[in-house]
This record gives sequence, C-alpha cells and structure tokens, in this order.
Amino acid sequence: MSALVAVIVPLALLLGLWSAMALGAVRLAGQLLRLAPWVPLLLLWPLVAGSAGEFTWPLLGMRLGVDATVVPVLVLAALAWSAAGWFAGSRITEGRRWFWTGWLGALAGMHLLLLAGDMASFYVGYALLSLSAYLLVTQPGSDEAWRAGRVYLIMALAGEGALLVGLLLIAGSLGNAPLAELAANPAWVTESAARWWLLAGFAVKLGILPLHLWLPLAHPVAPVPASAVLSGVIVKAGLLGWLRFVPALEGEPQFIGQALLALGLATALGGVALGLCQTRLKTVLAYSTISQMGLLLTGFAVAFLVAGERPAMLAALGLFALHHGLNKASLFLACGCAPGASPWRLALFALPTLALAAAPLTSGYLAKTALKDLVALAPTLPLVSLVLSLTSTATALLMWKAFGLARTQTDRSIGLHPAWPLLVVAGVLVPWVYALAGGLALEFAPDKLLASLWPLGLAALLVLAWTRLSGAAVRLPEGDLVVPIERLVSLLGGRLRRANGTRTEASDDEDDTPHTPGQASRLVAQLLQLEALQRRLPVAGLALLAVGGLLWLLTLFGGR
Amino acid sequence: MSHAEVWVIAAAAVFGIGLYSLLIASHLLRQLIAIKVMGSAIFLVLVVAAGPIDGALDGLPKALVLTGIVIAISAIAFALALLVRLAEVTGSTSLEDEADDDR
Amino acid sequence: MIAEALAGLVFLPLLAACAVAVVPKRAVGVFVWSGLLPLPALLLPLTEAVWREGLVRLAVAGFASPLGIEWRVDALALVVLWLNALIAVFVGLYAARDYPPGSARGGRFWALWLLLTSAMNALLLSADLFNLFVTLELVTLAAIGLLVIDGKPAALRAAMRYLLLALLGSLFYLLGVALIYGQAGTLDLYQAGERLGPGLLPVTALVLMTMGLLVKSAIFPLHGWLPAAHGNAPGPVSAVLSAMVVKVSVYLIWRLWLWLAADWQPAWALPLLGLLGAGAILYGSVLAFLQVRLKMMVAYSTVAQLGYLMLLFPLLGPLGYSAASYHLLSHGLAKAAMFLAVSNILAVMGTDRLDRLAGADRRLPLDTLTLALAGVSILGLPPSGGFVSKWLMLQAAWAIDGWLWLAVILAGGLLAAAYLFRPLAVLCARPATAQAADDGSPPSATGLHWSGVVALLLALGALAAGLAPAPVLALLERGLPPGILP
Amino acid sequence: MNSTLLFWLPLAVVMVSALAGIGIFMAGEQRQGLRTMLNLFAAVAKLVLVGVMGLAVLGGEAPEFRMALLPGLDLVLRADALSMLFATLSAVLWLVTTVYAIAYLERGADRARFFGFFSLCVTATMGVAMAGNLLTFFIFYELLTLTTWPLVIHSGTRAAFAGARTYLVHTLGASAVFLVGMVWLYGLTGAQDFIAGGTLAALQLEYTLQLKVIFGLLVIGMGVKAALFPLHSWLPRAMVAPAPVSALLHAVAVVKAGAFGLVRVVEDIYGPELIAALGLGLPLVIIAGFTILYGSVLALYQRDIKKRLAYSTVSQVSYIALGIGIGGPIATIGGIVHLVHQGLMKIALFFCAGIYANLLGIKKIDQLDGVGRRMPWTSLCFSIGALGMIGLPPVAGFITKWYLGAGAVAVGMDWVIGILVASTLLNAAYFLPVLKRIWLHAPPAAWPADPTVSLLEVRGMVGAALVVAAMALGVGLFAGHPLSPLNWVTGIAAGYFP
Repeated sequence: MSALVAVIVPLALLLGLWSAMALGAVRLAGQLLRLAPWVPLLLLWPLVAGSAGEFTWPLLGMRLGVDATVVPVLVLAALAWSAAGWFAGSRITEGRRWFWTGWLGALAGMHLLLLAGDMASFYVGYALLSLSAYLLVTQPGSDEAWRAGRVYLIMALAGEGALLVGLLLIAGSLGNAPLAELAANPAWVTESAARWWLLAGFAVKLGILPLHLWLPLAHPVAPVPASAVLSGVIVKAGLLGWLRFVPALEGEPQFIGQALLALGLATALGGVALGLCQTRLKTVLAYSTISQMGLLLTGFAVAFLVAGERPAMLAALGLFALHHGLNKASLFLACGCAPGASPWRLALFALPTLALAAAPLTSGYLAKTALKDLVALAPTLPLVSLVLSLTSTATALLMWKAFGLARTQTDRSIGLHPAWPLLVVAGVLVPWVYALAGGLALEFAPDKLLASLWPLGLAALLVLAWTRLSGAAVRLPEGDLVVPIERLVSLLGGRLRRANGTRTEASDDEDDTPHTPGQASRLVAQLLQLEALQRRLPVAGLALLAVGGLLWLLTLFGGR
Repeated sequence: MSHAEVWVIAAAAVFGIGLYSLLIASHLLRQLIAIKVMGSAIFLVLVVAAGPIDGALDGLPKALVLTGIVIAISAIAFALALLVRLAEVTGSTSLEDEADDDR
Repeated sequence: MIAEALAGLVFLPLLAACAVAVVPKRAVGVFVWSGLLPLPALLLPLTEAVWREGLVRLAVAGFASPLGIEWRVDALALVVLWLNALIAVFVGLYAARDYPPGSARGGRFWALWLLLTSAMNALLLSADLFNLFVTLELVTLAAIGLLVIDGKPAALRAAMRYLLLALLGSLFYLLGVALIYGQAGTLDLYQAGERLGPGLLPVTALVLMTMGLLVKSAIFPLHGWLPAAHGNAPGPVSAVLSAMVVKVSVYLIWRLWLWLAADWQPAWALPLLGLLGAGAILYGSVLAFLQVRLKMMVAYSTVAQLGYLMLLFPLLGPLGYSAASYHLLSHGLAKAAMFLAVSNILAVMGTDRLDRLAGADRRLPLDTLTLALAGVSILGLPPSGGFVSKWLMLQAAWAIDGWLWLAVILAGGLLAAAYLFRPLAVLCARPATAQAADDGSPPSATGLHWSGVVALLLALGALAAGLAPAPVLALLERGLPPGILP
Repeated sequence: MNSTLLFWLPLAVVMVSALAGIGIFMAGEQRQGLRTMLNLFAAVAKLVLVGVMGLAVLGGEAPEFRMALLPGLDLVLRADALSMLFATLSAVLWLVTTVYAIAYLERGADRARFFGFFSLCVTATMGVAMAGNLLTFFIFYELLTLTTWPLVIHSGTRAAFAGARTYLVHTLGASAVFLVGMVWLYGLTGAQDFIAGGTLAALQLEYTLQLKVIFGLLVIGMGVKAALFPLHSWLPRAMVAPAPVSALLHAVAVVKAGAFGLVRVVEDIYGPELIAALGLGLPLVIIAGFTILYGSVLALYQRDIKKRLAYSTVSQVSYIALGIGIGGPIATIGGIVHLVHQGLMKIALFFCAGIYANLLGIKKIDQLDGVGRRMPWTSLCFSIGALGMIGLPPVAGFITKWYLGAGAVAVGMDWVIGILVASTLLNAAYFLPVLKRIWLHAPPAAWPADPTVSLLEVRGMVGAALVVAAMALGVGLFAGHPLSPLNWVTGIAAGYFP
C-alpha cells in the first residue's frame, strides 16, 4: 500500500501543479511547488514498512514492493533527490512549469522503477524517466540545450528500443513475469538473445564507452539540480536494470566475463582521459561519472566469471553506487554555489573529491576496497587488480582538475545553499552506516590502507610533473565523437531532403474553387460523333439487318 | 413450286422494295409510303398462309388482315399529323439534315 | 372474382380515357382518378390467385383459344403488372402538377395517359401473338402521343424518328407472326410452342420478331432513337417511357425465347443476345458519363440498364431468370424516381446542364436525396433492389463459370458509379464564390412540394425492394418458364 | 429477458441513428435546436440500448434479429462478444463525436446534410458491428461507403472532390472484388453465419487453392478500408473532410470496419487453425508489417497535421491485421484490442487537430509553435494521443505492442519484434518533434486565425477531446480491470483458442 502511495503522490502532484498553472491559480501552484522537494522522502516509507502489494487493475497486473537489490539506490534517490529538490525550489526562477513537469515526471518514473515488482511496471517507470529527463535537459531552452536534448533523445529512444526487444522476447515465453521469478530461475536466458539486448539497452543509460556520447552533452547543460539528479541517481537506473534483467548462469563461457571486465576498465580510463581535455567544470564531472560507471561494470562482470558471488556483488555495487551518487550530486550542487568564493566553500568542495578519489578513511576508500576484494575473487590476470588501482590515480587526477576549475569560480554574490553542505555530510556518513548495516568486513589492515595510498601519491607526482613541464592542455570539444557524427548526419540529411523536397511540396494543398466537369478530349468527341451517326435512320436500318442476319445464322446452325 | 410459294416470294420481293426505299428516302412522306407498301406485303403473306384446313376455309387470317389494316391506317394517319406539325414547327420535312437536337 | 379484376384492369382506364375526352373540363379530374387509383386494388385478388395456382387463365367472353382471345397471368406478368400499376399511379400523381386534369393541356394528356395504361395492362394479360402485336402498337402510339404533348421542336423530331423505327419494328414483328401462323396454324403462345420445331421457317419467324422487338426496346446497336426521345420528353412522360414502355418489348422477347422457342436450345444464339446486352451496358455507361445534360445522362443510363435484362439469355437458369425479372422491377422504380427528380431540378433551376447546377442541393435537398437513393439502386449497391438482382446475377454467372458475364456485371456497376456520382458531386459543390456572395444567406430550400415527395416514395420503393425481395422471388421461383429447366 | 426483446433489440440498436438521420433531414437547415436535440437523444438512446444488450450478452443470452432476404440467405444482426466490443466503441465515440461536431460546426454551413449523413454513417457502422453473416456485413459495409461519401465532399472544394473521387474509386473497386469473393465463397459453402473458430474446416481438403484465392479476394475487399499497403492511398486524400468526419472516418467508422472485417474473416469464417493450415497467416503479416513501416516513413515527410495523422493511421491499423495474421492467442488478443485502443487514441488526435484548425487556423505542423501555452488542455490531449501512438506506457498503445510482441515470440516469429520496435522509433521520430513544437517553442506573434468563438464551441470541443484522451489513458492504465477492453478481448480469444 505504501509503495502505491509513493508512486501515486508525485503523479498527483504533477497533475495538480499542471492544472493549477493551466487554470491560472498561481497561488495554489506556489504552495504545491513548496511541497515538491520533499516527495522523494516518501520512498523511505515503503523501505521501512517493507510491504509488497499486488494490484491486478493497473497496467498488466502491477506488483509493487522493495527487495534487497534496490535498497542502496532507494536510499540514494531519497536523499540526493530531495536535497536537489530543496536546492531547485529556491534557485529555479524562470521556466518553472517546464522544469517541474520534467522533475516530477522523472521522480514518478524513478519511484515506479525502484518499487516495481513486474517487468511491465519496470519498463513503464523506465520510459517515463527517460522522457521526463529530456524535459530537464532542454529546460534552459538555449541552442546548446536543444542540441544536447536531440542527441539525448535519439540515444535514449534507441536504448529503449533495444530494451523493448529484450522485454518482448522474455514476454513471449513468460508473459508479464514478476522480477523475482526472472532472477530466481533464469531458464529463459538460453532461449533467446534477450539478455544482450537488455544489456545494451541499459548500457546507454549508464554511459558505457561507445554509448556515452549523450552524457557529456546532457548533464552539464541541464540546470544544476537537474544535473545533480541526472548524474547522481538517474544513471543508477541502468545499473538496477542490469541487476534485474541480466542474470549470470552457472556455466557461463569465460570470454563473456572477460569482455565485460575489459569494457568496464576501458570505460573507466577512457572517461578520465576525455575528462582531462575539457574546460568546463560540469563537463569534467560528467566524464567522471562515465568513468565511475565503468568501475561498476567491472564489478558487475565478476558475476559472469565466478558462480555464486551474487550477494557479495550486490553489496559491493550497492555501496559503490550509494557513495558515488551522493558525492557526485553534492559536487554538481557545488557548481551552483560558486565553490571558489571562500576557503570554507573550497573545503566543502574538496571533501567529495577526495572521497571519489578513494582517499583512505573516506567513503570512497570503503567502496573501492570492497570493489577490489570483489574483483580479486574472480580468476583474472594479476594485471587487472593493478589497472584497478591505476583507475584511482586517474580519478584523482580528474578530481584535481575539477578542483582547479572550481577555484576559478569566485563570484561571491551567489549564496551558499544549505542543501549542498547537507549532501556533503550525507556523502561522508551514509556509506559508512550502510556498510555497517550491510555487515561488510571493515578492517583497517595496513596493507589495505597502503594499497589505497600509493595511487594518490603517484597522482600527486604526475600533477607536479605536468604543471612544471609545459602547462599546455589538450582541448577536445564536448561530447567528443558526437561532433563528427552530427556533421555526417546533417550532410546526409541535407541531400535526402533535397532529393524528396520537391515531392512533399507537390502534395495538393487545399484550393477552394468549386468542382466543374473536365472538357471532353479528342477521343470523347469521336465517340459522340459515332453516337450521332447511329441516330440516323439508314444506319439504324443497316444495324438492324446485320444483327438480324447474325442471329438468324447462329440460331439455324448453332442449334444442333 | 406450289401455288403458295409463288405468292410468298412475291410478298418477300414487295417487302424488300418497301424496306429499301424506307432506308434510302430522305423525305418523310416517301418513308411513310414505303411503310404502307411493306404492310401490304405482310397482309399478302397472311392471306396466302391461310390455305384450306381439312376442307373448310379458315377465316382467322382474314380477320387478322382486317385488324392489321385498321392498325396500319391509324398509325400512318398519326405519322402524317406528326409530319405536318413537324414541317410547320421546324420547316424541314426530313430527319436527315436536322441539327443535333439534344445539345 | 378474377374475371372482374382482369376486365377492370384493362377496361376501367380505357373507359376513363374515353370519358376524359368527352366530359367537360370540371369533371375530368373525377374520371382520371377513378380510372387510375383502383388499379393496385384490382391487382390484389389477382396476386392471391397467382400465388395459389401459379397460372390464371380466362377465355374472354367464353370463346375457345384458337379463335377467341385468352388472357393468362403468370408470375412474370404479375410482377410487371404491379410495376405498371405503381408507375401509372405515382407518376400520374406527379404529372397532376404539370398537367392539372382541369386544364386544356391536361385533358389531352390524361386521355393518352389512361390509354397507355390500359394498353399496357392488356399487353401483359394477353398470350396470343397477334393480340400482343395490337396492344404493342397501341402502347407505342400512345407513348409517342405523350412525347409530343408539349410540341417542342426537339421532342417532335425525336418522336418522328421513334415512330418510324417503331413502325419498322412492328412490321418485322407482324411478318414473323404471319410466318408462325402459316406453320403452326395457331397464334397462341403455348400451343405454337409445342407444334413448332427449330425448322427453317420457324427460326426465320422467331428472328424476324426478335429483330422487331430489339428495335422497339432500343437494345445496344439499335438504341439511336431512345436518348433523344427520353431526353426531350416532358418529366412524367420520360419516366413512364424509361420505366415501362421500353421494358415491355424486352418482356416480349423473353416471352418468345422462353415460351415459344422453349425447347429449341439455340445454343449459340443466346450468347449473342448476351453480348448485345454487355455492349449496351458498357457503351451506354460510357456515353452517360460524357453527357452534359442531366436528362440525357439518365436516358443513356436506361440504355445501359436494359443491357442487364438481355443478360438473362447467357445466364439461362432459375437464378438468372429471377435476377432479370427482379432487375426489371427495381430498375423501373429507380429510373422513374430519377427522371422525376431530374425534372424537378429542371423546373426549379431552369436548366439541367451540369455546369450550371453547382450547389443546387441547397435549393432542392429532397430531389438531391431522391437522385442519390435512386442512384444507389441503379448502381446495385446494398440495400437496394438493384443489389439483389446484381447478387443473383453474379451467383448465376458463377454457377456456369461465366467469368466474362461476371466481369461485365461488375464493370457495369463501377461505370454506373462513375456517371452517377459526377452529377451528385456537382449538385453538392459549393456555388462559385461570386454567385454565393450576392444572395448572401444560402438560398432557402423550396418547400416540401408533394411532387418531390412522390419521387422520394418511388426511390424508397426501389430501396424497399432491396430489403424484402423474398416474397417476389418465391413467386418467380414457382412460375418458371418452360424454357428454363428447374 | 424475454425472447421478443431479444429479437428486436439488435435492430433497434442499428436503426436508432437511422431514424435520427431521417428526422434531421426532414428538420431542414434552419431548425438547429431540434436537430441538436435529435442528435443527442439518438446518441444517448443508442448508448443505453448497447448497454442493455451488453448486459444480455454478459448474462449469456445472444440477442439475434433474422430476416429472410434472399432465397436461402438471411439478414442477421447478432450480438456476440466481438460485435459488442465494436458496437460499444462506436456508440461511445459517436456520442462524443456528436458533441464535438455540434460545437465544431457552430458557424459552418450545410449542417442538416452533415448531421443526417453523420447519423446514417453510424447506422452503417453499427450494422457492420452487429452483422451475423458475411452478406449482412457486405450490405452495411457498402452502406458505409455511401454515407461517408457526402461527408468527405462536405466542404465542396476541389480538393474535397479529388479526395472523394479517390475514396470512391478505391472503395467501390474493392466492393466489386469483395462481391466476387463472397459469391465464390457462398457458391462453395452455401449460406454460413459467423461461428467463432470458423466454418470452413470441412472444406479444406478438396478446395485448398480456391479457399486461398477467396481469402485473397476478401482481404483485398477489407484491405482497402483497413488501408493495407497497396490500397491505402485514399486515406490521406480523404483528409480534406472536416475534423469530426476525419475523426469518425479514421478512428471509428470506415477504417475500423475494414479491420473488423479482417478479424471476422480470419476468426469467424476461416478460423485460426485453417488459416495456419493453409499458411495464410504469413502473407498477411508481411503485408501488414510492410504497411506499418511504409505508413510511418511517409508520415515523416508530411508537413500537414492531418496528413501526418492519416499516414499514422495507415500504419496503426495494420497492427490489427498483424495481430490476427500472427495467430496464437496472445497476438490475436493484441490485434483485436488494438481496435479499441487505436480508436480512442486516434480520435483524440483528430479532435485536437480539428480544434487547432477551427480555433487558431493552424493546418501545418510548423504553425504549431507554442500552442501549448495558448491551449494547454487541447495540447495535453494531443500529447496523450501522441504518446499512445508511440507506444509509450501508461497510454493504451503500449498494451497492444506488448501483446503483439509477446504473441509473435510465442508463435516463433521473432522478426516481428523488429517491425514493432522499428515502428515505435519511427512513430517517435514523427510525433516527438510535434510535441516539442507545441510545448517547448515560443508562440508566434499572431495566430493564423483568431475568430471570435462562443464559449459553447470551445467547451464542447475541448470537453470531447478531454473525455476521449482520458479514456485512452484509462484503458491503458487500468488494462487489468475486469471490465477493460483487454479482459473483454481475452474472453473473445478464449472462444477462438479453446
């Protein structure tokens, strides 16, 4: 019951806001807006109550409920989304209806996604989330926003198409199967390639390397709270999709796991490499998200390499997602509060960067070590664990660049919104609390501490070397590969439109002259002339004799 | 050739002449006369076709011929009245050279 | 009881016709309606008798058949009698508007109208070849008389041409009758049929008579006279011409080929007659599409629809027979309604040229509706009578694998759609902006004049024929001609 | 219910709107009050009668009206589950469209003629829904052509007549083909009523080739109205008709009659087993699939709103053909339930297009900038309809796509999912930019036309659009509800796949 309320409230609020705006009741709209930020907290209620409901009426038999896999993302969503909502409540001034429609739509989608117990409801939530996110991305209404929106929509729809193929392939055999049953006996996996369609579909949302093009464009261009939510929480929906729909079987061929692992590491390093070439703070943070998601993929690949490690994987990935979500969201919120304006703000900005770089004793350390232990379980080459720690160095470098960019934002007029520090604190504390509750082994053995220190040291060395040497920075346009692709498409499109341009214009528009019969053509004139001829008596007489003669012959001789 | 066949062939000849002149003539009056000639040819056939049936003369064809003559007369009279009216109104006594009347 | 009904059918209108010619102007109305209105009532006992026995025979004044005249009524004759009665009464009601019985013109009109009706009934009752000749002549002369009642030059010329060809046709028919009598010694349709075999002279006689009747019923190559005659006749006259006069001679062709030559199996001649019909359908429809005047278009539509009646010969069989007879009935009603609607339009709009009728439906909503409903039946679309006959004809064609006839029937339907929807489109078009601008508000529709209602009733009759054909078809099933093996 | 009521009820349901139509003709142009009253009364009466009949059907009785038409052939109007589905849809949408049309034509001309034929058109649709055998179906099918023709030429412009002429050429041509097919079928099997699961199983052995040819003819006959690929070109041309007509034509009457006919032929005459045995399902799926993609691609290029919606209809209706072509219980359910879903969604879209055209004079897509701000409620309905068309969840389109996809996989035609997803993306490609213009673009300085509009007009039109959009959303959202069309069709499909 509580789950249903959690899903319905955002929608009801959206409709209420909408009709208030449409009917011009500005005062009512204002009050509703004040409510909006605190809706995500409703998520906690089903978490606590833990009630699972089944409602046959809506959609194809909706099941709602909370289960283990979804808890970390649920907590993350509740905290990050409400903080960002509080921030948005005061900071978003123009284009409010557009922003809040997108915001509440995305929220409703996220709620349904998290609480869904069957495939159809999950897909409904996911689709609603993707579509509403488009509104958030294009809210500023600038040309850059439109371009980002277009790229985002095309890739999101492509992803959703892949998703639909996968879901329908499953639905063919199991109908609208509950998610629990899907994970429990993945017999359907062998029947069709559904699993890989789903993997690709969710990869788009997570921004895994080849499919990441939209992320560096969309996240920075959105208003600050929206980017926080996009990068912090909405990205994790993809992870949830993987955990639900891409189970690993026992005798899985090794190369699949290895490939995924390699892709994860490539994304992690690629994200950082591209991030370093950017000049804007929010774009750098966006690329950092891509690289962090790569790390998630490596963790996820472990399930394919070694059987029976699902609970451990869930715990590690959940912790990592929680840690990354909270810290990344707080970083994005920082961008809205001029972090470089005072040393106190710089310190606040530094905390999450250190966490993300997995400095010892931070939530990042906790999540990273859990991840390293997980990967160690898999029978992979020793090289993999080395590369994994190298990613920490890379992230540290990226965080250093971000810190450098943040220092430049010194506009003191922008006030410090309390939501930011709150989120930073949450980012520090909540992962620890979660780890304790989750029963993860918490040890501060010296080798673990050392293992997390040397990458940072290496990073510091590299930074020193880099600033002394040339200081020349490599510049790359945002969204890297997108630019050449766009140019190609516009070239192709232009020619296509010219080719059939004439045809669309020629389609008959309405003209209002009344209808009159057309003139007789030459053939018709001849026909009418023949007709006039038949009217004259001699011709009629001859015709009569001819017909009579023919009839006479046929009757006489045809009859036998 | 028996007695009857001679008459039938003669009647056929008269009928042919009448038909020919009906189709060829342009003046309506000649066409009406041609129709009268064809009518009499048919009555000739009717009379000859009578032929004695088991001794007694068969009176039916005679009655038919009489009725036929009455009908032919009334038809021709009506046609003549129509011809006169047509000549008065349109001034032409022939169907050939008329302008298309239905435009 | 039957004898009085039969006599009444023929002599009541005849006496009324004579009375109209004699009696002073004021009393003409009484005689006209007393001559016309009881006709349907007289038919009721006759229908019940035919339903019970299948064939009703009456020797007029007691004389036996070879000498005396014998009246016979079977299912086919009854159907056409009903059609004649309905047309005479309804179109008569319509005609009372243009030719009020009291006026000078009215007197002449109604005398001929009643004469035509009685001659028609006499023809349908008689079963004697010579008697058929006499009544056919009466019908033709009365019809031509009605054609020239207004004395328009175009009508006069068309009437003259019609008269000449009609006389030519009846001469050929009479020649055939003479030869038949020479061979069979009797003129009674049924007896002559039994006595004659497919020898040289009987076949010649049959062909001569058929040629005569083909001219009178304007079947395809010989249709030259019909469009001008029906196109230029006054409204009600063109209706009765198209609905009844032309049909009667086709009815006679059926009588000859299905009763007289019942057992001659003229295997090759029937397809020829069918081809004439197919030619009529295609040629008539194309010509109808090309016409500029509405009445000429409807006249050519008659030429086309007559083609369907000739399709009975290639599709000989119970299905084909009831299809053709039902087409005769439903076409009669629909075509009469169409001609009345068109003459209404002509009267109100002053012209029936299509390019001047744009937007006429606002002033004549009822007549546009009648034209549309009648069009539905002519087209053969459900739920009209036309559809029933088309459906049965298609089944007959399919039964004998006659794919050509199937194609012709369907093509006829589509072509009819072409030439019928064109005027409807023009009528419903919005008038050129200039014309609409001057009279501002849409022209007020002429009031519900009962002449429009009569036309609508006939059109609804054609549609009703589509909904309740069962009794008529059952009647026809029972009275199959000897020429058709059940 | 006593037997006499059961006998006359189907006829009453069909004839209510016919009587109203005739009454409207008689009332003439000037008496507008009487006409509106007649219209609304007939619409409500029909809805009530359909409701009563629905209860009877639910109660297990089968109201049937039978009249001897031709020797051995009867006119049969019967209310089984499938006909009730279509009849209810028609009755509900007719009431809504009447309200909309009354408001839409407030300042129009020739309203008597319009509403007269409007009622007759619904009579024909109801007849098509209730037809108990193929002949009755054909009779009302043709009546539908006749009664919709004057609606298409209503505006009287040259384009209207060109559109009407194409419409006639297609529909009458198809009716000739349909007639040949029907005559042939009756020649083989004699008069047969519709029986769930088909009546031709016995014939399959010696007449396989003939049955295939007949199926081809019947599919062509229905295909024109159901706008299958080669026969669809009349649909965009008939867009010149006023909005309520194109709404009725494309959402309820003509297009649905064709699709409904296909369902009858496949399910009630041939029966799913025979279709599978003769292998007729695959060609139907291929044609329908191609039409879906063809319609969507062409819709991309249209700049006129109603033309784009028309091509979208061409592709959407083929979902129904796709569903019954695939065969198998799930896909058939998907196909048949789309009858209702597409009807609701498409009529909402057309209502909104009509409101834009009538109140703001907007006909082209690039005039739609910023309409969302000027007419929020209409644009909301338009968006619901558009999202439904794309197949995005909560709206009804998603349910159909789900069932079609699942059904295709269940039968082993996995490639059909490719078509479904491709069409989803194409729909998104031609609907989302429109939504973007409506909501996210700045409105122009002045609208093409801004006539003084009475409150009744606005409320009537927008109200109708809102009702229909709400239904489209409700049907999608509460598909699981026992009374929802989905469960209703599941019951129907149970009859075909015992």
